[in-house]
Amino acid sequence: MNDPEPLPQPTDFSESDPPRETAAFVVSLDGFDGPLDLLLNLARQQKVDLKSLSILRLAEQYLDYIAAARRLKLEVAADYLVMAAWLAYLKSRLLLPEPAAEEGLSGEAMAALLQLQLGKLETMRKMAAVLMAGPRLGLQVFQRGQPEGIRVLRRSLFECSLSELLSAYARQDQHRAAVAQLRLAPPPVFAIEAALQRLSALLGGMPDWATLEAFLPADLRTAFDRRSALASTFAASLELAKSGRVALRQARPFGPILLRRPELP
Amino acid sequence: MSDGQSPLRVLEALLFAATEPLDEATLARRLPADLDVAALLAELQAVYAPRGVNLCRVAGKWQFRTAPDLQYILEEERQEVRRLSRAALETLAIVAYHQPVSRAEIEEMRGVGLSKGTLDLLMEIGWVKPAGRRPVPGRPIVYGTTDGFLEHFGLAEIGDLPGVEELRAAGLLARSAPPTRVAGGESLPMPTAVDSSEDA
Amino acid sequence: MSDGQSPLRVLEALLFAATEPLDEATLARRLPADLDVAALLAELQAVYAPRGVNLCRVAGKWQFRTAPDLQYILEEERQEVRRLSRAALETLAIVAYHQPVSRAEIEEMRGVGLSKGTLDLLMEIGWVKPAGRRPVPGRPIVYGTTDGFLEHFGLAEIGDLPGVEELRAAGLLARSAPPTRVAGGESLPMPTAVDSSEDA
Repeated sequence: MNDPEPLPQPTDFSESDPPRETAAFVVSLDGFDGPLDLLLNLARQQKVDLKSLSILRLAEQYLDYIAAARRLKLEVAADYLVMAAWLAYLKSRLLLPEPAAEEGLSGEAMAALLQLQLGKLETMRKMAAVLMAGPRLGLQVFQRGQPEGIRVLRRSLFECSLSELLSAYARQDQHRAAVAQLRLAPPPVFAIEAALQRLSALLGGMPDWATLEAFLPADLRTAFDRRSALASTFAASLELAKSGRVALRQARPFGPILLRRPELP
Repeated sequence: MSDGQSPLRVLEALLFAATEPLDEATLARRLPADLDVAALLAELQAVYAPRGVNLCRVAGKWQFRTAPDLQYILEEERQEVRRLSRAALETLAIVAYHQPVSRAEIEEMRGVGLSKGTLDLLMEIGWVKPAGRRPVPGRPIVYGTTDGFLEHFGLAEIGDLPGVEELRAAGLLARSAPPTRVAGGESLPMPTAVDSSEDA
Repeated sequence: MSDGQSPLRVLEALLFAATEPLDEATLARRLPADLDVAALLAELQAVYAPRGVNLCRVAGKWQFRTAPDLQYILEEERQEVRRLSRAALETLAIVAYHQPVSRAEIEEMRGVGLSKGTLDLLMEIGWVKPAGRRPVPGRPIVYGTTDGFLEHFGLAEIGDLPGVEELRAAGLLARSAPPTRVAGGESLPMPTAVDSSEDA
């Protein structure tokens, strides 16, 4: 692949027929990509290598061609006319003896410039053809039709610094402090301690069996308050029974719970 | 295999370039008529058997495939750095400072319910682990930090975490905050609903 | 090649499975650190050289491709390509061989104006890209070829363009001398009008 290949043989790139002999032909500029393209086509008619091309003859051919086109009242684009003027000047420089004290390029140098320009263009045309004819992917060579590809497994890596952790702790700690200050109101339940106190105080004046309900506070507004007071008073009665300060009685399951002062021995 | 157009070379190229598995009839059409395609395929299969790419018969058709033992080569792990949500960060901090700590205690301290994913994520990352049960009614699971946690945060032991007093000195804790103990002391109202925005 | 996880097998599998050419750094990352990937690739290339599938270096990367001499077999795989106009072909060749090259330089070389669509088309195909600006008055954009160009034409690097050394030796790749054309009419006339038939 790295060996320089020999340059390919010149290929005919023109998509339209090149102009035939200068005498009788249909003059058309439609098929040419500009004046250099026309010059290259004319040069090919000399059937010599571009290096041994007669630039003087090429210039004459071009001028004849443009003259023929104008005789036929064909529209000749400005580019072609500019090139014609330049070639007419080149022709005069090539034919007339060079002035002694010369400024700018000599006729020979101008001819060489044109020759190089034509050579470059022709080379690029050859190389385009070589490239397009070479082993191209998807045309002459193929990559794998069903590549499996690489599967990407994404994995999360959590990043967290110590200072972030500490700030988080501080943040929730402050939140907690704020919450603690807001929640100073006592819970709305009837505490067992309160029930114990109330029950102990009332038992003294209860010589006979009385229902548990009778010991509940009078100011219970909601059903929740009532249930809470009932539960706490019941728990308190058990606590007092354990220490022998109250007697409990229930005749049947779910029946009313009765309590009184224990009988003294 | 040395002659330029050997049928094995042709088979190789055809199977390589094909965009789908090829059956023997299709392959035979591209080869000189008198060849035993099945035998050639068996030969090619043998040639590739020890290699990184194998010739496989799938559903009656033929296809090159990466050798099964090299499948791992075709997997690329890509790590994505992610940040913890605020809920996860605070939960982690509470576990670190108050371990062993139960879910209910974390919720109590944060004043908001903990979505299921938060503790799971911290355990999946490997920073938090269950650390037994508390011997109280309900026997709740308590959580603590892992060795991975210590490694990640560059701590020799959990006692190396800056103390509450140091945090306060650093201005991280509000001075007005009363020192609260988790298990005992005054208890805060328990959260009820799980905040759905808490997802880690 | 008989041991299970030989690096050649791994390289083979990676390159077979890849959807695009892989560079040596990517391959090295998947192999044990102490291996000479370049040497292994050369070895693998030699192993595959006589086969129907070859290991090729394209755009500085590596890819398995079918052997060029088997193209006639693979005609059915051929992808339809759009035909490029002569203007587009010449422009592509000029960009490839003379890069970085400005639009004006392309026009000068072809002796005709370039329609807007031509460079756009080459960029759309993915073969040509802008490659900075030339530090001269007007700071014209210059163009060069892409890795996609190298991959499509099977070139390891731009220096592998056919005939590039000979053309350089023949002076056919030298940029024309900076415009001294101010003085007289000696230098070649520059194209002025855009040929409207140029549309690719």
